[in-house]
Amino acid sequence: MISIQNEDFDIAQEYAALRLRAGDAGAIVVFTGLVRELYDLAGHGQQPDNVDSLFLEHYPGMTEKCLQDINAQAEKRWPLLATRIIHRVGELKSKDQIVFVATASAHRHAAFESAQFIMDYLKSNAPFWKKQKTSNSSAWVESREIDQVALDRWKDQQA
Amino acid sequence: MISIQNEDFDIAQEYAALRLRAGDAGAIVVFTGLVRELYDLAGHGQQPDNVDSLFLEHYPGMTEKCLQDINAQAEKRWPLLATRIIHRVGELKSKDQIVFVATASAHRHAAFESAQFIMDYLKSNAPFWKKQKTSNSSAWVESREIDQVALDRWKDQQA
Amino acid sequence: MLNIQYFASIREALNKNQEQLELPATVSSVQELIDYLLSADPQFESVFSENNKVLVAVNQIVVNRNHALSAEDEVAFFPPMTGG
Amino acid sequence: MLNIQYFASIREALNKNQEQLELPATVSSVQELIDYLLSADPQFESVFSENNKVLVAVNQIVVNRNHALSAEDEVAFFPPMTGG
Repeated sequence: MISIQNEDFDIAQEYAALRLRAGDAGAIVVFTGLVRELYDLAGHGQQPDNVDSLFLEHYPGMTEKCLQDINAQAEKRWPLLATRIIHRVGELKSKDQIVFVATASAHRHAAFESAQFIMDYLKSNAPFWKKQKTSNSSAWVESREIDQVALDRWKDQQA
Repeated sequence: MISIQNEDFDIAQEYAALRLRAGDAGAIVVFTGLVRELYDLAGHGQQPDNVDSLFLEHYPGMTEKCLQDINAQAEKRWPLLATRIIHRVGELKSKDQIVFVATASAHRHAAFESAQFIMDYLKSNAPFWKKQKTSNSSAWVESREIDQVALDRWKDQQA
Repeated sequence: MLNIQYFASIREALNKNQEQLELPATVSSVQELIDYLLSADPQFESVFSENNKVLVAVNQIVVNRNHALSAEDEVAFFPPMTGG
Repeated sequence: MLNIQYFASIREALNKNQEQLELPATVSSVQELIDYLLSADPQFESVFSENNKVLVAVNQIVVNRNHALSAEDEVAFFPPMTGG
């Protein structure tokens, strides 16, 4: 189940719904991504002023398609009982929740690996772009090479 | 922060507390382990009757020491902003929550890896023992070789 | 008509988020569309400069620049993704 | 006095969860304690049989059977852990 939304999400509600859908799950992994206070511009070590807000742009239509595809790939690689992906768009503040990924499986290995796989793919392959605004500047966040490395390791590897 | 307890835990409350303690976290990973309905005795593929209850015995004193040690190892390997481990003991029912592990870090890799590391160590190194009772039998759960394999991979690997 | 969409820094540089374009006779691939846009309007030069990584999606799937174009395609230009 | 603790299937097989024992003169290691227990009480035979994996902790740290014992140690015998 996939949502792209402006509103915040409630982890308790999402976890309860997933647990219900997951039937005989033995392991649930929940990942949340948060807006960091000092955002490292382009990952090059500069520390800008406090981020006042983060604007998340996306490509409606392609985003949903892309997340469905990533989710389908995860379900093909691991025996998952339920999954949930939520990505927020629009204006976010420091410390806000941005993204929620949860996976349920009989065993913990599949739940951990699939949640990490979904996040790695989402980060580099789903059409979202972050722009951060500080008190005296605004800039698009640059992609980080480390995210491409994270992605590449799944290509050499069977689940 | 570590707890061994009979009572259930509330994931919303634990997540909120962790998020508060974690300061400038960009990534939080939450793992929960649940009692499976059909418990695979010793992992050998037999499917016993529905598990009516699971009894979790532990070694008071050593358990706490052991989880503190595992947690300290994780904090040494990864730059973590906050962690939380809860393990229940005593009588549990089918679908109950058994274990909660959460880690917060600036980046997702450290949060994912450390949560998985803590679970792998906890599973084979912390003095807990599960006994399951079905409608017509009761048996101690046997350890699984796959859990030892999961543990060994951390020994060859730097974080 | 081609439906061309621009996102994020590229949308800002061009000051538009989309445009409609009759597929030019000289254009049969993504690279040829880029060449056409560059010749038609100099504001594309900064977008497609060598040190600016631009991704292309055709009908909402990321493709390389050899990808063939058809008259009714939806083409999107955007910088590397930074979600999550 | 040694404080000896038994857990899980071993506790059940012996029908006791702990006992106090004056460190015998012949015992200076975990293995010698096991040998002593086996000679003192045949009910230990099923516990320490070859196809039964038994772990040992001394003062709440898992050790191997060469580990030296002191008079006031807390020694625990238990099967492989199955938590989580």
